[in-house]
Amino acid sequence: MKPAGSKVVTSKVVTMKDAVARLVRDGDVVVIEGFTHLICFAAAHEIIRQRRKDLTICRLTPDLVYDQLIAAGCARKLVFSWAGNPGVGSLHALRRAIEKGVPVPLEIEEYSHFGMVARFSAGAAKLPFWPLSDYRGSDLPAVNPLIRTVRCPYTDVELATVPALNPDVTIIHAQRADAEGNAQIWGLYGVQKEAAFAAKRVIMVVEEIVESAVVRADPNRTLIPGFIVDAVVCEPWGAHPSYAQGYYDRDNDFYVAWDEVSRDEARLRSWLDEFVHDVADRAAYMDKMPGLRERLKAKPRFCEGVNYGF
Amino acid sequence: MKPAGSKVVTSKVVTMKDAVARLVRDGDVVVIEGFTHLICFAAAHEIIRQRRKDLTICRLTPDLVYDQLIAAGCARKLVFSWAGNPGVGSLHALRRAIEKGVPVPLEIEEYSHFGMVARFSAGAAKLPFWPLSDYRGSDLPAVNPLIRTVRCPYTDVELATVPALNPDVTIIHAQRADAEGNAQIWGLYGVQKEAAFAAKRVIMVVEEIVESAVVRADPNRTLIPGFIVDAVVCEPWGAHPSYAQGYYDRDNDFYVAWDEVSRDEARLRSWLDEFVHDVADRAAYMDKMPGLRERLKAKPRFCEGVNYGF
Amino acid sequence: MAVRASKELHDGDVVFVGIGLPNLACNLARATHAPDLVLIYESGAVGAVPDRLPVSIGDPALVTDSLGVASMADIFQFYLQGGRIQVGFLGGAQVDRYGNINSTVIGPYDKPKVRLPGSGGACEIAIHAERVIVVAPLSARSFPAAVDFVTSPGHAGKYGTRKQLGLPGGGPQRIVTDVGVLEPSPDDGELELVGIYPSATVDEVRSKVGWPLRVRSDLEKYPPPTAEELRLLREVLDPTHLYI
Amino acid sequence: MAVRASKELHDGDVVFVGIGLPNLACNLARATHAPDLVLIYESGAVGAVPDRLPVSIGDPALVTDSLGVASMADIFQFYLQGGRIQVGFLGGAQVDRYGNINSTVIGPYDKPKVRLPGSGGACEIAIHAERVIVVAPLSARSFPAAVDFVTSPGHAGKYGTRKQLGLPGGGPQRIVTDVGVLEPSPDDGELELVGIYPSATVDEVRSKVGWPLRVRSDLEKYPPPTAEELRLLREVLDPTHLYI
Repeated sequence: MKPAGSKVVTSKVVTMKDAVARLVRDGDVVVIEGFTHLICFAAAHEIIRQRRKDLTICRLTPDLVYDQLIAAGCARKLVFSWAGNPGVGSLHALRRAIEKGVPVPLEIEEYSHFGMVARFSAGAAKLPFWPLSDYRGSDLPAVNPLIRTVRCPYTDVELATVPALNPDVTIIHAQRADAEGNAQIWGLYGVQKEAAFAAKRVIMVVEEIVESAVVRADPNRTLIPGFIVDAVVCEPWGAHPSYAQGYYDRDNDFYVAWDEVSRDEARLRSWLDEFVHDVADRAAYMDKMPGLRERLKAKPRFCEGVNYGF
Repeated sequence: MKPAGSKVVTSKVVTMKDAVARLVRDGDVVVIEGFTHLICFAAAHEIIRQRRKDLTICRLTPDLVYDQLIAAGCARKLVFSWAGNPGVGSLHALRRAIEKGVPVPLEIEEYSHFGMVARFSAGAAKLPFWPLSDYRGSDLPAVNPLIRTVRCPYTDVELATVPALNPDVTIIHAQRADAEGNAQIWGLYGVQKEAAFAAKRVIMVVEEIVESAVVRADPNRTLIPGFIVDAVVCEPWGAHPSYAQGYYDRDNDFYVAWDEVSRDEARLRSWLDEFVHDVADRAAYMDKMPGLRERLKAKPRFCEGVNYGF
Repeated sequence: MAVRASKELHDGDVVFVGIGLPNLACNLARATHAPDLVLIYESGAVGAVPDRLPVSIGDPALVTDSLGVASMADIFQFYLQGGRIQVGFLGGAQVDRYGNINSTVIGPYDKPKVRLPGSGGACEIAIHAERVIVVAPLSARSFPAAVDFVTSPGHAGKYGTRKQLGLPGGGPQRIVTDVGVLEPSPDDGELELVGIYPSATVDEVRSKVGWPLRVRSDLEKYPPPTAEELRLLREVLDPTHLYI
Repeated sequence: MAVRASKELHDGDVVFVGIGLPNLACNLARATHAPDLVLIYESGAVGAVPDRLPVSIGDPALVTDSLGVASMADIFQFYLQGGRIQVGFLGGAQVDRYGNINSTVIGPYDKPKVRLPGSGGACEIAIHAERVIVVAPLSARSFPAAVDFVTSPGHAGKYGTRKQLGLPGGGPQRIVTDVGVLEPSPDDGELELVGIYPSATVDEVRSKVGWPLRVRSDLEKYPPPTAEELRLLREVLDPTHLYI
């Protein structure tokens, strides 16, 4: 029988510019996931550059990536579960948008982490809701009418529910994928798999595009199959200031420095001009950060392989 | 800060005899999972040797492993979704028990694969039920009153439900674990993780016990954390005639030969005497199968490691 | 049947494969007109390229060199229920007038004449796959007007039509047998003869079906398998004649 | 606070760790009386042994050399909701008389005086962990009689008691502050003073709490941190004084 290991017939590889132009539209429900790890800032910057509008942006932790999208006026609604700059403080652009409607008013829809995870799980499983034992005794359901209840047909116990979340487009960053988008991730998984399966369209951004044979050599590392992926973008350092295990460390200094940048609206606008609007792509962004690669490049800590023979 | 990588304080390593004696009790709901891959026949044989009775045994595919338990009279009820000898035919001991009550009557409770997967998922998540879009138009709910429905609080659509399955004990076979039971599996996962988390007690049987440092070198391979494991048993070839990817191949000849063995009740009894009752343990069982190791030992097909540095 | 079934597959299809003939058909399609089929097994192997004919759907050869491995929870929830599977293959001891399939019992459930293996993943494949291809040899016993037990729903039955039940998948779109191919009528979902092998006659087909079989006016006559197809099947794909 | 919180941990506990002081407390416990703590982070790191003080709960150092990595779906469903977590750590801007915690808003939800980060995993930790340890400096603003918004349920509130609500976990069992430790009354769940640091007085503690604080008759006087504990914290665990 014919082994088809290394054959690549349909390459989905495109530039970030083309991927965003084709797959992210004004008014879309957009998800850029990744819990601390593998947050695709490069995609957010391209969305800002292409001046998308009226997006509903969803993430457990809006983080700097959505603070920037909000500051640029791309979003009209935020769906989230924890909005802060981890270990640093507030997300100032987000707060300005909520509190003062600057640069545009921002509607919010709020869950807990478990609620958001459950929304993505329901979306991925094409179930209209997901049951969870949660929210009893909390004020969250009182301020979010989409948190409801269902009665168990066996125990008659009442459980909380959240509705499915099915983004128009989910953007995932991974360490590597082949040209068809079969993507491998190690380190923290977050809710990347659920967010990808829940989406109508998936953009897979990777540190490296590898031969299919590399993916096939270790199939248990594959988190997302290529057949649900619409575009593959090779964007080294595309997660900075987030990180990619085995590739580069989190830029904690950047997160700390962001507090001051974002506190002042004018300063944040000029940051966006300098590092987003006035650069063509991620490579140009990296050129503006001399010494960054040396400072954050991962040290080698390779594990052993395992035997897939039989 | 102190790296604790290789320290092992509480070893849970025991013999199969001790594990079964301590953790499997008459009348228990017992699960030995593994979908084709990593089915722990060694544990089933020890249960037979210790003459456990009145067990409710649950598995997606009863396979030869439960055919043997049933033939030995250990089970009073079977919960399942596909009962056959894959690619060969019927499970004859199982059919004799259902049709003629030989050696003891066997009650059955039947789902589809998805239903069984969902039952384990609910058990693992400590939810009383799991919703699934399934069973509409099928006669299965008509013969299993535990398949019920729930109404979605968002769409008013009716969905099927199955109740949680929480075994008294789940037995998992894995390629390797450390002495605390942190277990790594590659190749097919089946529903091993869900079945383990659903259980009150977990027996982890492995081909190799390794230093914690081996597990820690590649944490993304860990499927089941040690803190939910009660006993760790090192039992090389413990899955034969099932297989362990990277260790040994499936013994397809054995599966074919089983058809004749199990078709005849007396012959099956004498097989159980020879290969189960009259051997002390798995090592003695393997001694009775000269040439087996050479025939089935896995060829090397090692993958590369990945970088966990930062 | 394997050759005919292989032609039902389009290049790039994501296919939920069973063992035996469906597996052969998929690998024949992969070796001929559909090199980019994505083969998914309910055991969790995704993008499998087995280098031997797998005896079981959990064969280790399905994992080695595959594109990925998924837990069965993901396979059933995210792949199948998630609507990501284009083609599902099903067999069954009985197939009826409306494409309902029985793989559970012959006779009454509580006192079966023959106890069959049961659903496995068949019930949910029939509900969720975009289209289902059924592969089964035709005989009056196997194709009654109504099955004894509906394991996997077809186009209509005592619980209603697929539309009334809100089933997301397309159900059995092609029933590939050893004498010809049946397809549901677009009107009422009743299986009709749409194509026939050169070795068979319409009367022969009719005699092997438990209801008055309608024949499409544009009945197709299939060509015999080519020498190359037979060579591939016999020498490359199933050299030990496990299934053919 | 870090020293006191570390003493609340028993060896072998499976602990859901937050960042900052809870992380310090866990690592101090691990370096002293509880070497076999299993540290789990909501980010998915299981059995983490970070070789630097993590700034975020998703730090790469939590993965390297850990025992395993779980998806967040598994963390919340199988670990937390599954009842596998013994200890959860929570902070919060406000803690009230019954241990309800607010990390959502000060003031009304629709027109907040201060918008806080929100629940994250706090709501479900408060519901499911066997026991919750709250770490927060004491002040009248932070310990009102009733919180402005219940993010994470304590022992009683407008929706009922834990028992009435059927909450599986034990709720906030110890509230470790900078002047002493509070514990819920076994009778009605109201927080009471059970221990005090050598530098503090009962009157001082009472002045920093927004309800008439009951004091246990067997009030414990904690010894000051030992030189070794301080050395570990300052020189080994947080040498750059990120948190202390």
